Amino acid sequence: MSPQLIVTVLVFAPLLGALVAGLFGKKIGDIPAMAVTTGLLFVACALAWLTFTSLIWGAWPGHFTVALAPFIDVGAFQSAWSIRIDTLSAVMLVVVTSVSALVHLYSWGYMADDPGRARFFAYLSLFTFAMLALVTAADFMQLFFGWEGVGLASYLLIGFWHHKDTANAASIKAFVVNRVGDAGFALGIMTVFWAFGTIRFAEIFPQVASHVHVAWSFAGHDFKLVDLACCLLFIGAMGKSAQFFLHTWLPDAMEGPTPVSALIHAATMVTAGVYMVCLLSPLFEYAPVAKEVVTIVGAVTALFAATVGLAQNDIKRVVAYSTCSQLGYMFFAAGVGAYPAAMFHLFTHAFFKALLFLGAGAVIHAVHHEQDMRKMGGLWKVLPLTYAVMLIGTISITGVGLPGLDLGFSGFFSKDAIINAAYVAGRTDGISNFAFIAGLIAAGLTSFYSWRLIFMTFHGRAKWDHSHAAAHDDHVHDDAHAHAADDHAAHGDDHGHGHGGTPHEAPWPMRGPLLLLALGAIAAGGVFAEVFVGPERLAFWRGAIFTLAGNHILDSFEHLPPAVVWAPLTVTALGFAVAWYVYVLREGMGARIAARKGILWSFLYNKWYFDELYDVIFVRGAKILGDLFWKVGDKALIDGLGPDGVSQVSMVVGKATARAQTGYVYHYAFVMLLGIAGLLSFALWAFTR
Amino acid sequence: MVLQAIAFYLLAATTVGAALAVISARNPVHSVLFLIAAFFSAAGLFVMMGAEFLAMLLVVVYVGAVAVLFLFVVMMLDVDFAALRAGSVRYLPIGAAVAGLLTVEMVLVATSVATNGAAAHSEGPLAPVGSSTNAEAIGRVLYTDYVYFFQAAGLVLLVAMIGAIVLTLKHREGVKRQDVSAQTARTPKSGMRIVTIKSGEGIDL
Amino acid sequence: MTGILSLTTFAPLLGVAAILMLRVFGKGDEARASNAARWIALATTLATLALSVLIVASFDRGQTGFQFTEDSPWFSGLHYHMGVDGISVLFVLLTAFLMPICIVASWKSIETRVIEYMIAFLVLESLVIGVFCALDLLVFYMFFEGQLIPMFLIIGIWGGKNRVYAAFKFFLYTLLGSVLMLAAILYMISVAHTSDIVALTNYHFEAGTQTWLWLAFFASFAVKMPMWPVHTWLPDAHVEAPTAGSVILAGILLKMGGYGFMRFSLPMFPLASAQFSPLIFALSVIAIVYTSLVAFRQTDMKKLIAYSSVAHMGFVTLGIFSGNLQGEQGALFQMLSHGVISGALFLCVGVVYDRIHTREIAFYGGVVNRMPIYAAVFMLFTMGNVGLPGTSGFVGEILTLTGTYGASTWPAIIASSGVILSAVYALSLYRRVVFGQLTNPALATIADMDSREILIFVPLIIATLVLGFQPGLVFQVTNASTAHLVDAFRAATGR
Amino acid sequence: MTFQNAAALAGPELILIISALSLLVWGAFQKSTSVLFTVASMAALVAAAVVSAMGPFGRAFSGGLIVDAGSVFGKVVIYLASAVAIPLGERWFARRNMARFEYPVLVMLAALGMGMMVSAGDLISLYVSIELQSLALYILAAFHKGDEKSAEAGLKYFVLGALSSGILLYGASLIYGFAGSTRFEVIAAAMTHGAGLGALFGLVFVIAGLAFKVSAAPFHMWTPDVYEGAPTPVVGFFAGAPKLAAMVLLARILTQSFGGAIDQWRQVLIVMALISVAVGAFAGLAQNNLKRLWAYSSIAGIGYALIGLAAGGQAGIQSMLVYMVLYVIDVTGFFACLAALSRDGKPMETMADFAGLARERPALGVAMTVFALSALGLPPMSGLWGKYYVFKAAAGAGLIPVAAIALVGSVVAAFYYLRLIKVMWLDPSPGATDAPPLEATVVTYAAALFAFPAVLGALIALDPLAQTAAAALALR
Amino acid sequence: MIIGLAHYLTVAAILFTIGVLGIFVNRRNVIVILMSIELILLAVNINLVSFSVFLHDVVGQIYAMFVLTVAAAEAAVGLAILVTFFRWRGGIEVDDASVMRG
Repeated sequence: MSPQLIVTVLVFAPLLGALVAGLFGKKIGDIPAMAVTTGLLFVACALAWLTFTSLIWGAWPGHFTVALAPFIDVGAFQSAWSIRIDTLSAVMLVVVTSVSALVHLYSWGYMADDPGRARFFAYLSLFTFAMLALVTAADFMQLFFGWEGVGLASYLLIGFWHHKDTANAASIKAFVVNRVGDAGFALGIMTVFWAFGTIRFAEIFPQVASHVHVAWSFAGHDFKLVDLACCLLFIGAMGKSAQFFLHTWLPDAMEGPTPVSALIHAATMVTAGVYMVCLLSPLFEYAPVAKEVVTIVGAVTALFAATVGLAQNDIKRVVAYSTCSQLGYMFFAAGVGAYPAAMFHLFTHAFFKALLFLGAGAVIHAVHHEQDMRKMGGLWKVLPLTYAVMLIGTISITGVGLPGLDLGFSGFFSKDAIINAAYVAGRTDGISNFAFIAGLIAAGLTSFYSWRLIFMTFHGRAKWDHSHAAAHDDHVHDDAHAHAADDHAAHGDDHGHGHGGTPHEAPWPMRGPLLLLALGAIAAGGVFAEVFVGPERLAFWRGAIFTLAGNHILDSFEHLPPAVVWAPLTVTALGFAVAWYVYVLREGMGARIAARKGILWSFLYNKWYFDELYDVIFVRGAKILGDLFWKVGDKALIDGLGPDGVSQVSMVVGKATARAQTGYVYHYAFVMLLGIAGLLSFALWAFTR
Repeated sequence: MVLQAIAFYLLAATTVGAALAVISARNPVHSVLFLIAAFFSAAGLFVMMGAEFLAMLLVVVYVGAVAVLFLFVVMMLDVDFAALRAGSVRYLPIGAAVAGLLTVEMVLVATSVATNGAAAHSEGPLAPVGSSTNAEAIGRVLYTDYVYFFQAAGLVLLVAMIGAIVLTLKHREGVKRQDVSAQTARTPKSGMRIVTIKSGEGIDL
Repeated sequence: MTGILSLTTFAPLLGVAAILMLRVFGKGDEARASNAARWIALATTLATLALSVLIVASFDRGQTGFQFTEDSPWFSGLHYHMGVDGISVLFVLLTAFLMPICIVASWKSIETRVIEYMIAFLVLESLVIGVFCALDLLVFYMFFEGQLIPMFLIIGIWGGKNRVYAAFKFFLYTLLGSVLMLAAILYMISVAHTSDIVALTNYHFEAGTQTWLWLAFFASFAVKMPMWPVHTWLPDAHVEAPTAGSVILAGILLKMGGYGFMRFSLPMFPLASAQFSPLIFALSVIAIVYTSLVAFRQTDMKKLIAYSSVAHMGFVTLGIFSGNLQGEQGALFQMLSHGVISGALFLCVGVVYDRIHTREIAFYGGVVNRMPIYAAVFMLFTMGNVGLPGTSGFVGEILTLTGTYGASTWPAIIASSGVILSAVYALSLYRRVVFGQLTNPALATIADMDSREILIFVPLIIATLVLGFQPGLVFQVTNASTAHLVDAFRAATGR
Repeated sequence: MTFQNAAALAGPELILIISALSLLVWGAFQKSTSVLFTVASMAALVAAAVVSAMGPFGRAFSGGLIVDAGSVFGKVVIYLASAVAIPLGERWFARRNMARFEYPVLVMLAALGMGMMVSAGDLISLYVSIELQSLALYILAAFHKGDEKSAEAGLKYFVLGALSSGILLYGASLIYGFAGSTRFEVIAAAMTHGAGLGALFGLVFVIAGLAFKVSAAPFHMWTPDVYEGAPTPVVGFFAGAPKLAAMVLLARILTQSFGGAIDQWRQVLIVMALISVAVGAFAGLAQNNLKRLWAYSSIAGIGYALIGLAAGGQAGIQSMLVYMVLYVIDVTGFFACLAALSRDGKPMETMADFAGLARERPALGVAMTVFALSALGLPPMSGLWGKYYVFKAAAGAGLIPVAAIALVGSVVAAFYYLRLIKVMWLDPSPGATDAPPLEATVVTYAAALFAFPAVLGALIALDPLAQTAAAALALR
Repeated sequence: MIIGLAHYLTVAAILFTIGVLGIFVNRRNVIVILMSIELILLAVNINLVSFSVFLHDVVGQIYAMFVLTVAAAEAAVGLAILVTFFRWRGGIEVDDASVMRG
C-alpha cells in the first residue's frame, strides 16, 4: 500500500464508521454499530502508528500531501480536500487515533446500558474524523473545517444526554464560546488571505519573511501584518483550547459522558489550538508581539485554572481545570518559542489526562454516576485497579521525576522542558520570566489539587453509602449553585443501571484502555523526550516546526542553574505535602474551610466569578439588547414610524379628506372656487415674477 | 361722451345691484324679478355697445322664456320660503373673502386683456365693417361658418326637451288617460261584443 | 436550445391551464378535483425542474455573456428578451428545485381551496423564473412585481391568524420599494433609449444620475432582501404564511433583491455602488447583529428563522458590495445555500406545525424522544444555518466575509460576530424545541416524519451537504460571469 | 370647402344625429322597448365608429370641425364605449322595470357631443359639444326615478356642472378677447411667445372647466357623490368615454393653441395632477361603497393621465391616449361587473357585499381582481402599461420627481384595492349571489381579458395608433 | 370720460363673482343657485359682446348667442332635475342633498 492510500484510509475510516453507525445504527443494532466504529478506529490507530514510524524512521518521505478533491475555488481563494502528512500531523494522528480507539473501547463498558449507544459511537467516530481532517489540513479552509467539525462533535457529545438541561446548556455554551474563537480565527484567515493572496500553508510560509515589516490596516489602526494575523488566529486557539477569557465552556463540558471528556476535552480537541500555533510557527516566529500575547495568555491560564481547581468538588471538573491549566503550559511554551516542548507536552498530556479522565469515569461508573468527591472517599479498597491507574496519572501530571537522571513519569519530561524553556527565554524578556514563575506556582498548585482528588476520592472515610436518590438531590443543589445562569430544575439523570449496591471495579473493556494509557503515562515521556525536545529533534521534526535562526531555547538546557532544575520537583512535593496534611492527616479540614465560605475560597470555588460576569455582560446583555431591538427597535420605532405609523396617518388623512366631502353642493362649489382662485394665484405668482 | 358715461354707470350699477339682490332676496319670487331686472339692464349695456340683436335676444329669450320658467317652477314647487333663508350668512365672511380675491384677480386680468389683448388698440365700439345691421352681420356668419354648431345647439335643446320630459313625466297608476290613436283605431269589431243572453242566467261582463 | 427559457418560464402556466380545464370541464367532487390539482402541480413542477436541469447542464461555463437568448421586439421599443448567464442560471434551478418540494410539502397540510393554492404556486413559479431570465427592464419588472399577487393570496388565504395584516404589510412594503424602481427604470429608458438590460449594462450613466438611480433600485431591492431597517415585513409574512409559502418567500423571493443588486446596481451604476457601499456595509452589519439578537428573543419558531434570514441576507449584501470576486461568488453562493437551508428550516417547522398547530417554541421540548429522524434532520439544517463547514451555509458566509474584509475591515469584524450570534439563536431554538424532557402531554403521541416528509427533505439534505463539500459545482457555473462583473466594476470605479 | 366635403368629414356625427332622431320617433311610437331597438342603437354607434375610422381627414366649417388621427382615435373609442353602455344600461333598467327608449337616445346624443368635442377646433364648438354631452349626462345621472340617490346625484352633477361651464366660458371669453379669435390656430399664433397674463388666466379657467369634466382635483368634488347615486351602468358610461373626450380636447387646446405656453400650463397641470393623485389615494382609504371607491380611484387615475399630458409633446399625448384607453376599458369592465352582481335583488355595492366573491362567483371574482390590480398598476395588468407610458413621457420631459411622487401615491391607493381583493378572496361569503345577467358578464369578462392578458398583445397595435393620433394632436 | 373695454369687463367680473358668491351663500335654496348660474352666464355674455364689438368681430356675439341658447336648455334641464328632486324630498333645500357624502 502506498503511503497516500494508507493515510487516506486512515483519515476516512472513522468517517465510514460514523456514517454506518449514525445512519444505520437503528437498523443493524447497537452492538454491530459499536463493533464497526471501534474496529475501524483500531484500524486507523494501527495505520497511524504505521504512518508515524514509517515517516520518522521508515522510508516514507518526510512530508507529503495527498490532494483528494477541490473544495473552495474562487479566484486566489483556493482550498482543496487534502491530507498533509509531516511529523507534526503524524504525531497528532497517533495521539488522536490512539486515544480515540481506547476511548471507543472504554465506552463499550461505560455506555453499556445507554439506549443511544450507536449514536454515541457515531459521534465519537465523527469527532475523530473531524480531528483527523483538522490535523491533516493543507490549507486554512480545511483546517477551519476540522476546527468547526470537532466543535460540532463536541457540541453533540456534551449534549449527548439531551434530556438533561444542564447538558444542553453546556453544549451550547461550548459551541458558542468556540465560535467566538472561530470568529477571530476566521478574521485571521482573511488577513492572511488578503496579505499573502492565498490560504495554502505551503504558499504562505515562504512569503512570511518578506512580509515582516508590512503594515496592515485593521479596524482603523495600522498593525504589523504578521503580528495581527497571528493574534487573530490565536483567538481561535484560545477558544478551542479553553484559554483564559474563553475557558468557561470547558468545565461545563463535563456534562457529557466521561469518555467524551477524556477524548475531546483532554487529549485531542482542546489541544488543537496548541497544534495550530505549532503548525503556524513559520508565522509566529516572525510575530514577536503575538508570541508575547500567547505567552501571557498561556501563563495566566495555567495559573488561573490551577487556582480554580483547588476548590472544586466535582471530580471531572477538577480534571477539567487541570486540563485547562496544562494547556496554558503548552501555550506559553509555544509563546516563548519552544514549540517542540509544547508538542511534547501535548503528546504526554494526552496519555495521562485521558487516563485521569477515564479513571475518573471508572470511579463515577462505580458510584452510580455520582461526581461529587465529597460523597466518595475510601474507594481504594473497592477499586484497587482504578486507584492504581489514577495514582499513575497523578504522578505523571504532577511531573514527578529526577532531573539529573532523566528518570520519571511522562509529565516530568514535558513539563520540565516547558518550565526550563520559559526560564531560558526569561533571561532576555520579562514576559517569559513571568511565564516561568507562573508555571512554577501552577506546578505546585497542580500537585495540590491532583493529590486532593486522590485523597478525597480514594482515601479517608467512605461516604458513598448514601442512598442514590439523596446523593442525587444534593448534587443538583451544588450544580445549580455553580451554574447561576442555568435556571433549570430537573436533572434527569435517569439512564438505567442494571446493577446497584456497593461500588465495583469496571468491566474489562474499561480496564484495558486504562492499563494501556497508564503505560503511556509512565513511559511516553521517557521514550520520546529525546526525539521531541532532545538532540534528535531536528531529524525528528524535519522542518515541520520552524524556528528562527536565533531561537536556541531548547539547546540551552544544559547550562541551567540547579535551582531551576530542581524547582519544579520542589513545588510539586510541597503541593503533595499540603494536600496530605489537609485531606489525610486532618481529614475534614477541607470541608471546614469550604464551610466557612471565606472570600478567597468563594472566589476560587466560583471560578473567579467568570460565569457570573459573562452572564451579566453577554447573556443578559444579549437578552436585553435583543428585547430592546425587537420591541423598541422593530415594533415601536421601525414599524411604528414605518408601515404601521404611515398607514395610520394615511388612514387619518384619508378619513379627513373623505370628511371634507360633506355632501353639500355649496361646499363643493366653494372648493371649486378655492381651486380656481388658488390656480389663478399660482399662475399669477409663477408667471409674473 | 358724458351722457354715455352716465348711461353706462347707471346701467352697470343697476345690473350689479339687481344681481346682488338676486342672491340676497328672501323670497325666490323676488329673486326672479331681480334677475329680470339684471337682464334688462345688461341688455341696455349691449345696446350701448351696438349689439342690438343680442340685446333683443336677451330680453326675448331670457326674460320671456327662461325667467318665466323660473317663476313657474318657483310657484309650482310649494316651498316654505321663510324657512329657507335662515342661517345663510354664516359662511358669508369666508365666501366674501374668496369672492373678493377672485374679483380682484379677475378685474386685474380683465384690464390686462383690455390693455394687452387683441382689442387693445380699438378706439371704441364700432359696427362690423361691410354689413348694414348687427343682425345681418350675425346671420351671415352664423349660417355659414357656424351652421354645424347651430344645428348642434338645436340638439342641445332637443336633449333638454327629452330630459325635461323623461324626468318630470309621471305615469300615475290608476289615472285614466286619453289614447287618441287607440280611440280612432277602434272598429266595431273591437268595440262591440254581441252576446246571446239566456234567460234567468244573467251575463258575466 | 432557443426557446427553452420561455418554455421553462411558462411551463408552470400550462399546468395552470390543465388544472383550470379540469375544473371547468371535469366532473367529480371537490376532493377529487383537489387531488387532481395536486398531481398536476407536482407533474408540472417536476417537468419544469427537468427543463431547468437541462438548461444548467447545457450551459456553457466558459462564456461570460448571456445564453439561450431569445429576443423579439414588442411594443414601444420594448423587447421580449430572455437569457441567462452564470449569475442567473442557478437561480432558475433553485426555483425549479424548491417548487416540487413545496408542492409535496403542501400535499396534506393544505386542505382548503387546494385548486387555487396550486394555481397560485404555479403562477408564482412562472413569474420567479421569469425574473431571472428577463433581459428587458420592463419584462423584468413585470415578473418582479407580478409575484406580489400570488404571494399576497398565499399568505392571505392559507396563512395564520394574523394573515391579513402580514399580507398587506408584505404587499405594500414591497410595492413602495418597487414603484421607486419603476420610476428609475422609466428614467433610464428615456435617457438611454433602450430598455435592454445588456445594452444598459454597457451604457454609462453620469455619476450624478447614477446616484439617484441607484437609490431607487436600492429602495426596491433593500425591501426585497430585506435589509435593515426595512425588514419588518418579513417576520410577519413568514409567520403567517403557510409552510410552503415561507419556503418560497425565504428560499427564492428574498434572493431577487440580491440578484437585482448584482444584475443592476453593480454593473449599471458602478460609481454609485462604490459611493454607497459604506452605507450598504453599515446597514448590513446592523442587520446582522441587530436581527440576530432579535431572533434570539423570539418565541415563535418561524419568526426566529425569519429574523435569521434577515441576518443571513446581511452577509449577501456585504458580499455583493465588496466588489471583489470572493464577495460576489460568496454572495451568490450564500443566496443559493440560504434558499435551500432556510427553506428546509421552514419545512422543519412545518412538520411539527402540521401535527400540533402551534409554532410557540415554549410549547415544544423533548421532541427528540418521539421524533429521532426529525431531530436529526432539523439538526443538520440548524447547523447549516449556523454556517458549519461541511454544510453549504459555511461557504457563502466565509467567502462573503472574506470579500468584505477585502473591501473594508470594520464591517468584516462586526459581521463575524454574526457567526457567533447565529450559533446562539439557532442552537437555543433547537435546544428548546428538540432537546429536553418531553413534558407537554400534547406531544406524547406525536409521530415521527412519515415517508412523504422524508422524501421532501432528502433532496434538501443532499443539496446542503453536496454544496457544503463541493461548492465548486456552483462556482464553475458562476465563475465566468462574476469575474466579468467584478472586472467591469473595477474598471469603472478604478478600484 | 364644399358641403359634400364638410358632410363627409362630419359623417359619423351625421349618422348619429340621423339615427338618434329616427330612434326617437321609433321609440315614441313603440309600446315597449325591444331588443331590436337596442341593437339598432348599438349598430348606429358602431357604424359611426367604423365610418370615423375609415373617413377622410380635414377641416370644415372654417376650422371649427377638425378631423385628424387624434379625433378619429378618440371617436372610435368613444363610440365603442358608448355602444357597450347601451345594452348594459338598457337591461339594467329593464330588470328594474324602468326600461325607456330615451336611454339609448340620450347615450347616443352624449356620444355625439363627445365626438364633437374631440373634433372641436374652435371655442364655440368646444362649448356647444361639451354642453351637448353634459346635459345628456346630467339627465342620465338622474335617470333612475325609483331612487332618491339618483335624483340627488343628478342635481349635484348639474349644479356643479353648470358652474364649471360658467368658469369654462369665462375663460373662453378671456382667450377670445386676448387672441381676438375663437379659432385654435389663430389663438396659437397669438401665443407663439408664451401667453400673456390675460390669456393665461383664460386658459386656467378653461383648464378648470375641463378638469371638472375629467374630475381632476380640486374640481372633483362631484365625483364620489354622483358615482354613488347615479345608476351603475350610467356611471360606467360617464366614468369612461366623456373623460377621454375631455382629455383629448384638453390635449388639443393645450398643444394646438397654447403650445407656446407649455412651460406655464405644465405647472398648472402638475399641481392639479398631484392633488388628484393625493386626493384619490387618501380619500379612497375611507370608502366602503365600491362606486365611491372607484370614483376616488378614477380621480387618482386622471391625475396620472394629467401627468402624461403635462409632459407635453407627442410622447406626452400618446401616453395620455394610451392611458385613457386602458382606463376606459378597465372602468367599463368594473362597473359592468358591479352591474352584474346583486344579492337577493339588491345591488352589491359595499365592501361587505363583496365578501367571499372569489368563492361564490370565481370568474367574476377573478375579473374584479384583475380590474383592481389594473387600477393599482400592478404588472402585467393593463393599468401598469398606462402608467408605463405616462411616467416614461414624464421622465422624458424631466418630470421624474413628479412621477416618483405620483407613484408613491399609487402605493397609498394600493391599500384600498388590496382591501377589495382581500374581501373577495379572504373573507367568507354572506350568501349566494343572484345569477349574473348575460350582457354584463360578457362585458366584464371581455374587459378583464383585455386588461390581462390581451393587453400584452393589443398594445402592439395600440402603440402606433396612439402615436399617430398623438402626432396629429401635437401638430400646431 | 371714455367708457372703454375695461369698464365692461369689470362689470362682467363683478357679476361673475356675484354669481359665484350666490352659489355658496344660498345654502338652502337650489333655485337661487340656478339663478346665480344665470348671472355667471350673463357675465360671460357681457364679456363676449364687449370683446366682439371692441374687436370688430361678430363671432363674439355669435358665441354669446350660443351661450344664451345653451343656457336656456340648461335651465330647462336643471329645473327638471329640481322637480324630480323635490318630489323625493318635498323640499329644495340644498342641505338636504347630502344623503351621499364622505
